[in-house]
Amino acid sequence: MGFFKKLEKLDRRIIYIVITLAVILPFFFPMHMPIAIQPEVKSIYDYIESLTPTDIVLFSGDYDPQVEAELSPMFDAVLAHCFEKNIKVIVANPFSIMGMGLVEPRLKKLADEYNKVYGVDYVFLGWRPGGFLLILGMGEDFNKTWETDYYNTRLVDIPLTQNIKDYDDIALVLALAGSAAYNSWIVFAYAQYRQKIAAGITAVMAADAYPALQAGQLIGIMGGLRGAAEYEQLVHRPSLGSVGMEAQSWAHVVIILFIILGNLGYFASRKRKK
Amino acid sequence: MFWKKQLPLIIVFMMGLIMTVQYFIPHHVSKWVYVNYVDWAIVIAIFGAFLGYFSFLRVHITRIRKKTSNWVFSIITLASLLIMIVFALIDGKGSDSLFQNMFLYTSAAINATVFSLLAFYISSASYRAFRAHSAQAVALLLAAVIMMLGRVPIGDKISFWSAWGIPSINTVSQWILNSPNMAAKRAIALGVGLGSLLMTLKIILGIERTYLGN
Amino acid sequence: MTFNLSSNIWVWIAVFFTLSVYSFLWKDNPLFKFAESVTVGVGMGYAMVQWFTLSLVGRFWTPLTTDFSSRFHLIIPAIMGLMLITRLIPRFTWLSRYALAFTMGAGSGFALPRVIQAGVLQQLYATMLPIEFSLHGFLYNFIIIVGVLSGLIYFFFSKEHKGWFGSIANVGIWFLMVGFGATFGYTVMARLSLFIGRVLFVLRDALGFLKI
Amino acid sequence: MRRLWLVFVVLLILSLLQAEDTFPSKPLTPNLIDIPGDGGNNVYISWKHFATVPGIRYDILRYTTGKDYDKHRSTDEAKFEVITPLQVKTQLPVLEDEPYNDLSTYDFYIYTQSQENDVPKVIAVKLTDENRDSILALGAQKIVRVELEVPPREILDEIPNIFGEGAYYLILPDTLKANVYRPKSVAENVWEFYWSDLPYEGDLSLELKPSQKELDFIDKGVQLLLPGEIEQYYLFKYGKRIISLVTDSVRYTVKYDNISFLQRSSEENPIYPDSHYIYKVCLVQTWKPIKKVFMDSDTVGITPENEPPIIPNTLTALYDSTNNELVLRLSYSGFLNNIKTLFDNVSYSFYKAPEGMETMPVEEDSIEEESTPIGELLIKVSSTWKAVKLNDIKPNDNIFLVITDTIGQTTKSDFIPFNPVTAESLILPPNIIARDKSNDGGDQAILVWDYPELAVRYSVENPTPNLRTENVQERKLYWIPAQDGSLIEISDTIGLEEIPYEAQEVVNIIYPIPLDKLNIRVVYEMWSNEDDKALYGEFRFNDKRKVDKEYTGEMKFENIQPGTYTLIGRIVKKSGGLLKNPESKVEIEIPVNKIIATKFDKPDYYYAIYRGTDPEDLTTFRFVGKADGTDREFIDDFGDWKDAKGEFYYIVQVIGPSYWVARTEPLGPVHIKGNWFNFSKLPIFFAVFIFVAVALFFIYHIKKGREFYVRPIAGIVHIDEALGRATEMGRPIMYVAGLGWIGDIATICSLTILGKVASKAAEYQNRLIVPCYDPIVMIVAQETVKNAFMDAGRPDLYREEDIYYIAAAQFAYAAAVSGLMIREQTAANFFMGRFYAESLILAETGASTGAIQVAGTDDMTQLPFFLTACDYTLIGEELYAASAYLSKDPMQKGSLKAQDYLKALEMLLLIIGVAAATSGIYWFTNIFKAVGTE
Repeated sequence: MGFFKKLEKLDRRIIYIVITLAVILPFFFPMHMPIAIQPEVKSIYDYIESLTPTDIVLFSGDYDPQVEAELSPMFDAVLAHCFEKNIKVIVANPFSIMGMGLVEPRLKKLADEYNKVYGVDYVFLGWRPGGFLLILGMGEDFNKTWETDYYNTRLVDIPLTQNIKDYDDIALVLALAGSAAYNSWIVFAYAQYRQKIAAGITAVMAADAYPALQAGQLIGIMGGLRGAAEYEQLVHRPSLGSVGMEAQSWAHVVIILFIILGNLGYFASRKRKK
Repeated sequence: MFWKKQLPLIIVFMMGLIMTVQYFIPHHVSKWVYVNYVDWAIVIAIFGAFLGYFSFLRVHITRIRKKTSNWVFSIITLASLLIMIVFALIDGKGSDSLFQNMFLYTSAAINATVFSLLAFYISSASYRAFRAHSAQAVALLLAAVIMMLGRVPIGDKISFWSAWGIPSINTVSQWILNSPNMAAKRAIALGVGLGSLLMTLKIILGIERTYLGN
Repeated sequence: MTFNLSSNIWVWIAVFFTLSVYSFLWKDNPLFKFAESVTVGVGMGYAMVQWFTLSLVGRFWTPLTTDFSSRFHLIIPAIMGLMLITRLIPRFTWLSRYALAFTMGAGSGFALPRVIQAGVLQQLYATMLPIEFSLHGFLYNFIIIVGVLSGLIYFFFSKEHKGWFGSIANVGIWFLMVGFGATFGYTVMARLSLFIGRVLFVLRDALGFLKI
Repeated sequence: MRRLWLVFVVLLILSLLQAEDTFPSKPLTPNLIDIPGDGGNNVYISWKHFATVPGIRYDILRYTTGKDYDKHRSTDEAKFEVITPLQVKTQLPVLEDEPYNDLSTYDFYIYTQSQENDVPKVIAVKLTDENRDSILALGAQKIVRVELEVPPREILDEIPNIFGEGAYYLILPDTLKANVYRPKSVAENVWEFYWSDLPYEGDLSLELKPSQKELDFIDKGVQLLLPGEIEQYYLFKYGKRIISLVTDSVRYTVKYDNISFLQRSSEENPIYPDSHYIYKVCLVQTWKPIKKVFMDSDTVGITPENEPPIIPNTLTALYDSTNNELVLRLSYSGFLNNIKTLFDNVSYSFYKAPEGMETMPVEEDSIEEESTPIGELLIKVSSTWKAVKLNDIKPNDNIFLVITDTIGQTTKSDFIPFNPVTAESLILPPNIIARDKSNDGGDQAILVWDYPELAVRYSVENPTPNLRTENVQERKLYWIPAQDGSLIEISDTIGLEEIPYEAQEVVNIIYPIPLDKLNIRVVYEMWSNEDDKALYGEFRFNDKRKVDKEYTGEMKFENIQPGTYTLIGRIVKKSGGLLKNPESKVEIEIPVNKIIATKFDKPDYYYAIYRGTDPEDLTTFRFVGKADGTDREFIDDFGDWKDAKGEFYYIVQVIGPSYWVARTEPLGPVHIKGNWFNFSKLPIFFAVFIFVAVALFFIYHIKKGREFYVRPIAGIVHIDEALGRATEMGRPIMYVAGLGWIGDIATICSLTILGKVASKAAEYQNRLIVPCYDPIVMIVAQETVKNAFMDAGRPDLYREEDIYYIAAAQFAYAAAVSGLMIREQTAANFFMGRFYAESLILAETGASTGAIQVAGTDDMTQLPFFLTACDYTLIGEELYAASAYLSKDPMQKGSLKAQDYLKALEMLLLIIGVAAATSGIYWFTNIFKAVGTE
């Protein structure tokens, strides 16, 4: 009994130290655990794999710094895949003003890595107010909705965008969202214009997104760091996601042990009270 | 009274009706209404942002003027805002500019870190607060544990029994996601869908008018 | 195991702030408050600059001035947007109602048929699954249909949870709990990912330990 | 803290200092081209932007001079107008001082070779004994430094800059890069040959070591290379494009971007033929402190002309002598193909020369209007036609083409030589109809033809995505890239010396884990049109029926044991029935014993669609679009309803793989009109109607004062319990109304419940603390609590200072409330309303202080934390219901009631839908299908 009593009184700082170690140590002593690929991630990969260099993929980077750790690896992995396949890319942030600052340097870095030319291979639109109105607007007139790109060039003057009329010219929207923004894509772009949408979302949102996947509104889901890790495996580009998965594994084990220990103590003390 | 209360409610009703009906009309007149509505709504949102910036500044300036507790931090907030504007003026906002870096390495970094504090809280809560105080809570925690193991590589590693044809943790977690979880989420979504629909209807009919202010 | 310290001063500023925030775990302190004020200020400054250049100039001013004859009507919503600010002036609050009435009214009318389509009809359609008489059919379609129906019954308030009705509602709550369990597991995963993200930042960007 | 301020100040000063500098270099003079064959209203402007030129934007400026302009007069600066700004890709200055930047130890020399009308060519060579004298004689200078990034301004300004052309790469051998190997997919034959003992094939990949050739290349050290000198692979893997090469006295910048702009005549900036225009470009720099810097190039003038039309450079005639038919292809290729949209061609006329005329008489292109050429006019079509077929042409007829442009200028071709071919038998689309598109805004027409067809391809796949890696380093296997994936294994007969120079050693083989069961993926397409009402495919495979309700176009049959199976596919209509025509059914045998994939059998012809206004006059028929051979419909989108007014006719041309053609007679007339109701949205219309009717019914009855039953909510009992416990312990109660604003449903509900809690607290004489997050919510909360205390007859107990505002960010709020719970030792905590990530912190602290906690939120992601850490939780709608139950406003109950009845309706529809789907009745579920999309 004394043991459980002590357990109950455990200082929270000890818990903090344990979880910190569980996250940091795997980086120094990796076990190289394989990551199995889920069908909902594979389907995004397969779809992009089926595109040709004339197709355009629109990345919607609607995430704030808070959840960058989960979504930026996805952005990198899918963008690298598109660039490698010479697929044209448009990056926009209809819902997140902060997302713009997170996405731009990554886009630039990868574009340089793959020798892509701005305006021909990719365009960065940034953010505008309006949220779902932008999604609707793109269904009617893409260029009028955005008017200019992030660098204030009119879209009609940019070779890549001047011929885009509406969603018919966009092969896929990848909605990277830390909020319910992906849902707006479903309600306004899928329901009305039958736009193909793939969602890259935080793990918090992932469980809620499965009904949309089953209903055929999404072609695939990447959920959290795990989803990113799987995509990285698919494109043979192990990076942040894959490296993080090991730490994630051990942290989960530690949390589960905490839950078990905590509940053991709880039941022991309940017994005592009785 | 008419100008202050009735007319706005009439506008709400008319706009609501027009936009609902517009959805069913494919005619180009209807399309014209739609395109211009989108255009207008975006411009309203642009100017509406003034309100946010204005009240933000007002809160902090009042705090400094009145020297309320922690007013020094309001100075820091305003100073950082000013620095951002100056950076944008002298160096633009392209890649690797002062503006961009300032955002990435202070605001974005701090925000991400603050949210990551939750990892610690979740670990201490899992030890001290997540109690299986009823059979249903047991089900919740059990599903959570399966999920947590099934979504990371270690789940496959420890599923030694999968060699004998018994579903691995990963498979079970996938099933939970695609079957009971989906059912629960859809039941909630159907209810929420109705709830929000009633709300929109109440707004159009002028029954719900909290948003108009008192 | 080699380290390769970053020579980028920004990285070290970020490391400083990261550690400042973590000091909050020990207790609330001025360092944390400082970091918090900076992030609020910088975030707001960032938003304001982007709003000015992209929205005000890019989306309003440029189209208005380059194509005045066909876009002059944009001045009306601009005035409506400005009227919103009267919310802060008690005597003229009513002026802001016009802009609110326009956006809320049109927005609601806009959403009504669309939400019925995507949020109700399509969700119903996706649940109208054929029941197969096999293990797979039981584990998926059958369970989904039972779960949705019992979940809906749980949220039914016109009849007391008694008798057969109560038993079905009880099944519903179990489904909800398993669903919440899935969300719980995923949320834990998400929060840890964010911490891993910060650890990666320090290990890779600042200390140069990881080479990816 | 002070130090941080210093950092900011230093950064600020540094950026200001950095900005103080001289003017940027002058931009190069643009090159102007008058587009040939056009109407004299297009100008192509291009110039080179060198990487070391600082700047973020170029403005193209133009000065309009009119027709009779004296080219020697000086131009008036003020009259230049900006035509367009163009963004340039800028690089940030980098101070490079790496060992590889220093080339002074190598014998690389550099000189320029001038090119006509362009920047000079920069030649860099390595000095050898043979070329030493000749190179030095050219005035070559020794390269001392190489720059791979753009250096800062102060370094740029040190020595003069020469801009020249040269795509040089610096090879930086990097052993690290050499050792990184990526898996490489290998051709099938490798699999068959070497791993045939494995049961199934699949994606096989190899991880390879670098070849001896690559290793030798790395050993050579720093090299300066032009792209052609080495394989691209090495260039990209180890090379970096050079920006500038520096000698002691000059910097040669060799990397540039071509900037170009095609100015077409527009309303704001018109271009008229024969007017003289003067252009220049202006380089703009804005990253200086606040001010902008402009730098103009030299000016250059152009007089665009309306040239006579250009004869298509791939004008070919295909002649079938058995039917005496001639097909003429009218297309441009190469450069002309890129600019053909700018041509002002109006019509193509084909003439037959009079008999006896052997050669085309040489004459000036006529500029006069209406000059009739000698000969018989065979056909005259608009200039958008892709090809034309002529009948009754004799083998020795002389055919020639005349093109007319907008101002009546004509160009005559020579006699077109015939290429003898055998005509393809092209079938014109059967059942073709052109009509107005229904359910549209009056800006579309539609053409439908042919019978619906189901096309199927399938693949047999290995279901496991797991890959196995096998290390084969001991086997000494080599992969030879040149022979497309042959492998050599070192054995007794093959020695190491026989391994080719470029072969790479295999480290790992990665292959899928074979299984004894396979998956079949069936991919299908429905080639059909609007009228067929085809919806999705239904398939039977091994007595299993599957319907593709989400029309993903894909079906999967999993865990199939080896054998041969039959797949039967049909098309399901919107009404639920199956299509009857034979093309809509397929039956195929699928052999399941190895990994294979089939392809669609798609037709190789396509359709070209022309729209005209007069069926008699082919010149009015203009090309509007192309349809694939698999298409069964074509929607002509006018874009604007104003263009769609009047009567239209259509011609469909079938174009075969060898460019043989056949065409229909004009179809029509078609009148385009807009519709006032979209019938495809009918189910939604009914749904909206029912929804509004039910809601209005309850609102009406509530207004009439009718009472409705709402069952007691379990959570309300727990609220009383918690309050009682707090009273027993004599400790305060805390109520958190969430982080939402006043407009959130959850916040409104929470405030209603707060009223109830407050009146109970007043009754029990308990202290109630309400920390608020939103100032407006705080004001409302104060009013609510005050009223509750007054109603309970205890206004004396009301303490306004206990309902206060914690103005701060999310986490600061959570910290403050947590502190409050510990300090005040609250006995009961209520968390009702909208919560975000902080829910966890609040609930955890509350649990650790041992308080009774009741929570309620409609945020699904936060509910699990409340459910596990609180004693009772109101889940989602329960929160609304509890509030309605406690509320005095009857409207609340009314809307709850309406919601309940609609929910019952949903359940009913669901049960019927499931029954229908199970018994294979489609029409019922199809009503709910995503409708309303065109």
